[in-house]
Amino acid sequence: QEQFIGLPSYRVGPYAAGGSGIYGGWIDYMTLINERDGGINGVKLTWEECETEYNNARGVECYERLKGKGPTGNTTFQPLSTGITYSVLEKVAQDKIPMVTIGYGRTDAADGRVFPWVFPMISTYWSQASGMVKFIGGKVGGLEQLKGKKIVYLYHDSAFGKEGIPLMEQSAQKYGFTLKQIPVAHPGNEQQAQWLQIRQEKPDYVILWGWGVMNPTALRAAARSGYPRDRIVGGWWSGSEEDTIPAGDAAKGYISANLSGVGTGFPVIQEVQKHVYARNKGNMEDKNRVGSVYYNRGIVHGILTVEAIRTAQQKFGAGKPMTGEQVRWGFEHLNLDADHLARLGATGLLPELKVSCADHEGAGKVKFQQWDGSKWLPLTDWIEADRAQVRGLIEASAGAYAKEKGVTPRDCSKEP
Amino acid sequence: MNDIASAVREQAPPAGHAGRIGGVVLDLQGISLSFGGVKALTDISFDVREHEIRSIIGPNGAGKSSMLNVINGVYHPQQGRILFRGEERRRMEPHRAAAQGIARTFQNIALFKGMSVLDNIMTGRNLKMRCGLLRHALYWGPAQREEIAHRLKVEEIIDFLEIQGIRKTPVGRLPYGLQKRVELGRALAAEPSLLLLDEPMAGMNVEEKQDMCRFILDVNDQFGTTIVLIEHDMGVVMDISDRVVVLDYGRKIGDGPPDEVKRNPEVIAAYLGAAH
Amino acid sequence: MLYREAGQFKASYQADQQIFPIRQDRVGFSLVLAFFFLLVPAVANQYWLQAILIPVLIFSLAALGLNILTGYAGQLSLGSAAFMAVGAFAAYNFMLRVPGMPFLLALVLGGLCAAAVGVAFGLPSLRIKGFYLAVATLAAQFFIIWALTKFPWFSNHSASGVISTQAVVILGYAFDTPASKYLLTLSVVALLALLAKNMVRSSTGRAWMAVRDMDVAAEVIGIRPLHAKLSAFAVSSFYCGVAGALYAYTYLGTVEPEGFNLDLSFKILFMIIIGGVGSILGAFLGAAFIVLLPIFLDNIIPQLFGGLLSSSFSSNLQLIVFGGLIIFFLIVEPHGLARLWQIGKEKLRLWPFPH
Amino acid sequence: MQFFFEVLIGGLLSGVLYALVALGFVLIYKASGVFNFAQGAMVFFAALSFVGFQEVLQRWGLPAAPAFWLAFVLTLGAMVVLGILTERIVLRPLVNQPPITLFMATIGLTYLVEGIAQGIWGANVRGLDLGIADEPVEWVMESAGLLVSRFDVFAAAMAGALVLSLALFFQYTRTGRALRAVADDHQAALSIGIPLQRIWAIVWAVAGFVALVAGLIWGARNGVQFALTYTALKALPVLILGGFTSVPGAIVGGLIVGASEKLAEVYIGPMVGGGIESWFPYVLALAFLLLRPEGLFGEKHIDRV
Amino acid sequence: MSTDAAVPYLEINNVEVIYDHVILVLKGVSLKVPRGGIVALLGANGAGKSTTLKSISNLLRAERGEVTKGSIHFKGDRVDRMTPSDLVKRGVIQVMEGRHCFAHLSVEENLLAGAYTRGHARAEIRAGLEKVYHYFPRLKQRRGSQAGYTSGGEQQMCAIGRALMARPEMILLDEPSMGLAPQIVEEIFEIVKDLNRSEGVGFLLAEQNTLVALRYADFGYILENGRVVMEGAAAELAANEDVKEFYLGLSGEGRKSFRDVKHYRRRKRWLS
Ligand SMILES: Nc1ncnc2c1ncn2[C@@H]1O[C@H](COP(=O)(O)OP(=O)(O)OP(=O)(O)O)[C@@H](O)[C@H]1O
Ligand SMILES: Nc1ncnc2c1ncn2[C@@H]1O[C@H](COP(=O)(O)OP(=O)(O)OP(=O)(O)O)[C@@H](O)[C@H]1O
Ligand SMILES: [Mg+2]
Ligand SMILES: [Mg+2]
Repeated sequence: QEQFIGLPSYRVGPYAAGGSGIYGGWIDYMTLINERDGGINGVKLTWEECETEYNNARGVECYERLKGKGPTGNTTFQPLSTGITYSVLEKVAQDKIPMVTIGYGRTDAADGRVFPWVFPMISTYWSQASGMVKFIGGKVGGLEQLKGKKIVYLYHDSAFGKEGIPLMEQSAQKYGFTLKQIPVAHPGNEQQAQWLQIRQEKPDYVILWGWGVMNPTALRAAARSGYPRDRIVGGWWSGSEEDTIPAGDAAKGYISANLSGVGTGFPVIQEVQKHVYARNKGNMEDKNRVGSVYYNRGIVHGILTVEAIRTAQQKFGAGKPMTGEQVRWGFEHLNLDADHLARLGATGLLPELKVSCADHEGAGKVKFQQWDGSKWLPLTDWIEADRAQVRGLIEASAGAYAKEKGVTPRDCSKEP
Repeated sequence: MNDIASAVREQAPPAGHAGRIGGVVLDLQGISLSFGGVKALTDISFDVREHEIRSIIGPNGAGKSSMLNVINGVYHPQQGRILFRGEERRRMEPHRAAAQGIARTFQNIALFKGMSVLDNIMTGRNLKMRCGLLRHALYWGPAQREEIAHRLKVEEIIDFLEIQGIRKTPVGRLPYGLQKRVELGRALAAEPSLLLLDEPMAGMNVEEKQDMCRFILDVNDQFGTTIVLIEHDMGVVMDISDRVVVLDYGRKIGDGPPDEVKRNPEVIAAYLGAAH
Repeated sequence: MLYREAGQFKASYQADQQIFPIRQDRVGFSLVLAFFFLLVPAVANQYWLQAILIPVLIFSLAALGLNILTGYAGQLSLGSAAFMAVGAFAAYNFMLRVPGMPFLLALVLGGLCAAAVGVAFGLPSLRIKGFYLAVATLAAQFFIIWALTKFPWFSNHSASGVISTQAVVILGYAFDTPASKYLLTLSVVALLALLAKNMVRSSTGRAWMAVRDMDVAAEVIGIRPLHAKLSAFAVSSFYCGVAGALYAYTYLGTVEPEGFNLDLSFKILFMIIIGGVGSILGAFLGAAFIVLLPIFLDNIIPQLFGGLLSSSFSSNLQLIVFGGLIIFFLIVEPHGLARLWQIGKEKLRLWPFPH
Repeated sequence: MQFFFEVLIGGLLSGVLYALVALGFVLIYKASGVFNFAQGAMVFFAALSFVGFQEVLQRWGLPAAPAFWLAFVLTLGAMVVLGILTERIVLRPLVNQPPITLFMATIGLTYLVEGIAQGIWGANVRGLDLGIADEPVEWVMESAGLLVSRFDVFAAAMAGALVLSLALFFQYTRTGRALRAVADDHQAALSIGIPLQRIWAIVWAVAGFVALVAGLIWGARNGVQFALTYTALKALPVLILGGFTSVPGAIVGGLIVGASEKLAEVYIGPMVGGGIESWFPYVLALAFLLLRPEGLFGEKHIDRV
Repeated sequence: MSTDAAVPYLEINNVEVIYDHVILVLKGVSLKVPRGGIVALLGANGAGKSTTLKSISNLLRAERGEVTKGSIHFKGDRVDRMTPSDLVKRGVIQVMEGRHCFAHLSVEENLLAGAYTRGHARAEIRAGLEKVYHYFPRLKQRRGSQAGYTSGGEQQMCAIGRALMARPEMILLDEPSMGLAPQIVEEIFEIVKDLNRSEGVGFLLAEQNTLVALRYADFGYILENGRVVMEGAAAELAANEDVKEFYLGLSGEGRKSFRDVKHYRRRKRWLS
């Protein structure tokens, strides 16, 4: 009895640091389930990695290659790359394989009526942006205090970097702050010009929507131009150890969003240490990275996947391998309340989550954390995005997609 | 130009060759050319008559190749006038010169190394081909007909130069002497009225030189092509040219029929040496 | 002595100028065509069609385009992916904005847009040569991707800059299965390959090669270098553009500008160098090699070393082996796989004698 | 005006950093006519090996300072070995091949080096501290009110020293002359007894040293991670601007590219939506090339008939 | 063949060369150069003269050619596995056909590069330079110009001068007379003779200019289609009727004018 999960991973090239952390955590969690529990109700998890090098074409190849493996075929596809997400978006619906994209991918896919097979769970970019506005509002003494303030949105000049813009613009209007957008050309290893501009603008906050080497470079450049780091708020792809360590002292005080908790303090991670690493079955080459931001995000991937399968088993038969279609149902009915999280030992590691037919995001929350010079410290509890605002944007965008593609959205009241 | 090779075989060179030499085709007046500090040519004037074989000789570095480069527009002289068929030009682009019927070969072989002999010679006919890119892409009808028509001409040249056996060989693999012959073929393919040959016989043994001379003379006789020839082999130059220009360090030191030039003391001192 | 041309005489130049003057080649090639047109769609599974064959074909087309520019006309370019992007986005916008636009026409128009852009970026080639030109073509690569990202009109104001292509329908027939998409791609690629072959064996192609081998001499025999270079840029970009449109329509379905990044340009360059610069067959062999090798390694290396290696190391080992094989093949045959094939044929012709 | 100068100076200083990487390219191109695409990977490899050795040595209990220098020496050794191996495995069998083939081989080498680097040292992102604070030089700040980073000044000085010594080396030494000869014509160089093998090994080792210096400086600036390979992209426009064959050209090209791209980003960028740094240097370089096709200081391509 | 009492300085035995793995060019060539001898290697275009020289100097590999059979000895040592650089150090140097100067180096730098194998012996190198300038005054005039911009003849002198800078004991000279003015050709052969006499430098000359070559050489080989078809003392060869007709252009009644030669005259060949 096996449940197969295809892992389109990347462990070489510029993305390797993130990839090895996330896939390491994820695989460790699945190992934990197998080792400790003997699988999900006795169904062992099996997986196979397929190196994508973060490349769309190779991702598609991996998708096709993994599709038919295992007794029930690949049952969930989580490419960890927006490009690959887009490339297989239509295929997953045809092949009936749910695709989970946590913290990346197509934002408007959170509208489950239009995208039944895609699950951008926990938070989308717009939730993140909204969470950031709320966080900064809190810092300045309430959202209404944002009026007249100036925020710089420093972004990676790419589709990814521009994701936050619509929500930021809307919020700027809504709350009356000035938004200044400054792009950084890929790869962003030189930001002299941008930070001189920022120095001239004297913004109250800088939102850092960066990627890769752009992040430490930004922090360095900020330090050099004397901009206080604790007024830079990064996104969750700008908030890992990989982003701060290279910046050295310059990163001290820097704040970033995250969609998972940080550190080894969670019971589930202790369990991993005990059942996996103590038995020498850990996937991380560098054990010190257990508990790091990306690693924990990988654990979250593991938890969500396993719990979706468990949920599906409850409906379709415990102890049996689930098909992709059944797992999709599991995702759509995933309900991780506080109790459930506590049972998993993951309280605080991920927010409470309730996915539904219409809402594939499930939580829309972010946490903020601060770098103390050597590690990330939690700064806030979960902050919920302005869900109405986010939802509005999502539905508009999904609606446009549905129209362009001629898709009729599901009627959620009729869903089982 | 029907089967030149066999035609030539039957025909001895016409006796009255000198009689066919016509008026001035190319007139160079006061040409000066320098590169930075180096004066390659200083105030050179000479002319070339229709149907003649005009040789340029001179020591190494005298400016002979530069002279050819001036004639077909690769170099632009700082001073002087060039009259080609009575038409004056100061600045000429090489492809325009080609269009007007000037073809040439190069001292250091300038064949297209990646192509076969056939293709190399076919490029010589590029100027005469009319079909455009789209027709070529389709290759059907006019393009193919044109291709075959020109292929016929090129095959005549191949026969003429007796290089049938290496038609499909990439030129890079050919020995030097054959490459020179192919280069001549490429120049001939354009059916030029003025042919500039830069040391076509360098690196050949006597037998091959004889062949090459034969080709040059035949071209000259058969098509009335005017020929400007640079050559270091005095035997060849004295035997086949009608008139000879002698350059030395960019200056002209002699001009006239071979016999006359041969006796010119300045030429002997500068170039021929006592032996000749 | 199976492979010999002895006894095959060509009575006309027409016969001599065929693409495959040797009978064995003609037969072999027909068999290959039949195999790919008839047998493959019938027996190949979706994985092979969708994940291997279609991309190999599309990359072959792009490589063919680059090969025309680099291999035949001698202009090294590092911007092919950008021209693919132009083709993809142009085709998308034609389909989107012109009601009733037939797909094949959009494909051609996409290619033409790419050709126009290609010509614009090819203008400096008259003065700039070799690696200088190569680096200069990076301007095209970065500028085009920047422009496609920067101006939302190109992606129909999609928030993420991603376009998802319209359904492919030709004369009422919807190409929506892998097999039909494969056949469509194959037909387009085969047709364009034929046209390319025709171009390179006619005076256009000879002008390109002449400019490549020695542009001064080419000019002296009356070839206008600018004309030859620009036409090569145009044709090359057209091919890349069509490849880009196919990449979007028959392969991925959705594309974003960043998908056409420098890496992709390089990949196409690898294809022609590994396959054989200045060879049509080389474009196909090279594309197949570059697409298949990493997949092969990804399958084989974890199996060979199974538990011995950590997954990171096995991924890195793939990279190492890939790089090593590229070098190995270059050393074995610097002129690419196509040349290897040719030498093989030559040996076969002499077989069983070694020389 | 103040702001203008700040941008200008910042740009010039980052230009020097670009030049540092460009130098590695020039070195190899000048000596073997090879456009070494692997230069970026070598920078990455050098920096990664350096911090890797440092980590290992410190884990063994060596104090920071000796660990730093020992790691430096070890990395230098590794780069020399890499250079020699490259010559052995890649270049030697490819003598006299067209430049594009050699170029391609260096791309293969790029994969090889990247794979080896990450295979040995892992994919972790690391910091690198050279002990030079990246903060404004005070007296400039006080007297002129300009931000000039101490670190950048240090880097510029390093680059300047390297450029000077390399330029002298090429022009006036026997080996330097042999290098240029090799670049012109492999076969002729062989024929007069220049030991190509040794020459190339030397050059690649020196290029490895330059890569190490570049890797340390860039690594200290942005962290040691895969993105170091991208520094090569920054060096390319510098290279065409200055000329592939000119050592001083690398510096001048670097200064021009650095200053102009920053000024353009600040003053032109906002008009077109910004992010023009990605292509502006290339377009600028292209414009220069139209005037001088061999770059500002490059050797003229000799083509005679 | 006339017997050579002297020890063969350079001896190549039954050498076979294949290009590109398939093109067989030399089909077993054997020849000898005695100490201090000048030996001419004659033959039509494509006979394999250059290939023979390159197989000796080991430059074949760079053209994807290889010696597949046979052996090459220099002063009794087998040298066919040596690098060109070691060979130059041992005193064997080739002047390649078609000049091959370093285009971007000045003439003088070209010459200095030729002294690479001599290490840092400055005074000696200066002396060598002076000697070359003495032989080729024209080079002295152009010493500062980039070699790529000098005329063909100047480049040829530069290439020969460059080889001399290595103080070789044996020079493989590939078509030295090509493209040179008659005076210079004589001069160059005089230099050859001079070097040979005063310094005992041996020469293997691949030459098309048979007339001159046989005048200066002691011994000659005629190569055709990759095989040696005739060998003998230079004077003997020059007297041979076939050689006279095909290589010297002399028929019964002396030299014929080039204008009068009929090109349909079919050649007789020794082989093929
Ligand atoms: N690199 C190569 N690849 C393939 N064939 C070659 C190569 N070099 C030479 N050949 C062939 O080898 C044969 C001998 O060439 P080689 O250059 O030795 O002749 P040669 O006697 O020196 O002639 P020439 O007098 O023209 O210089 C020729 O037929 C030539 O086609
Ligand atoms: N493009 C150039 N740049 C600089 N100098 C040049 C150039 N072309 C020719 N020269 C110089 O002009 C002079 C004449 O050269 P040219 O090639 O015309 O001589 P040549 O008479 O053909 O000699 P050869 O018989 O040796 O071929 C030479 O000194 C040469 O160095
Ligand atoms: Mg000349
Ligand atoms: Mg030869």
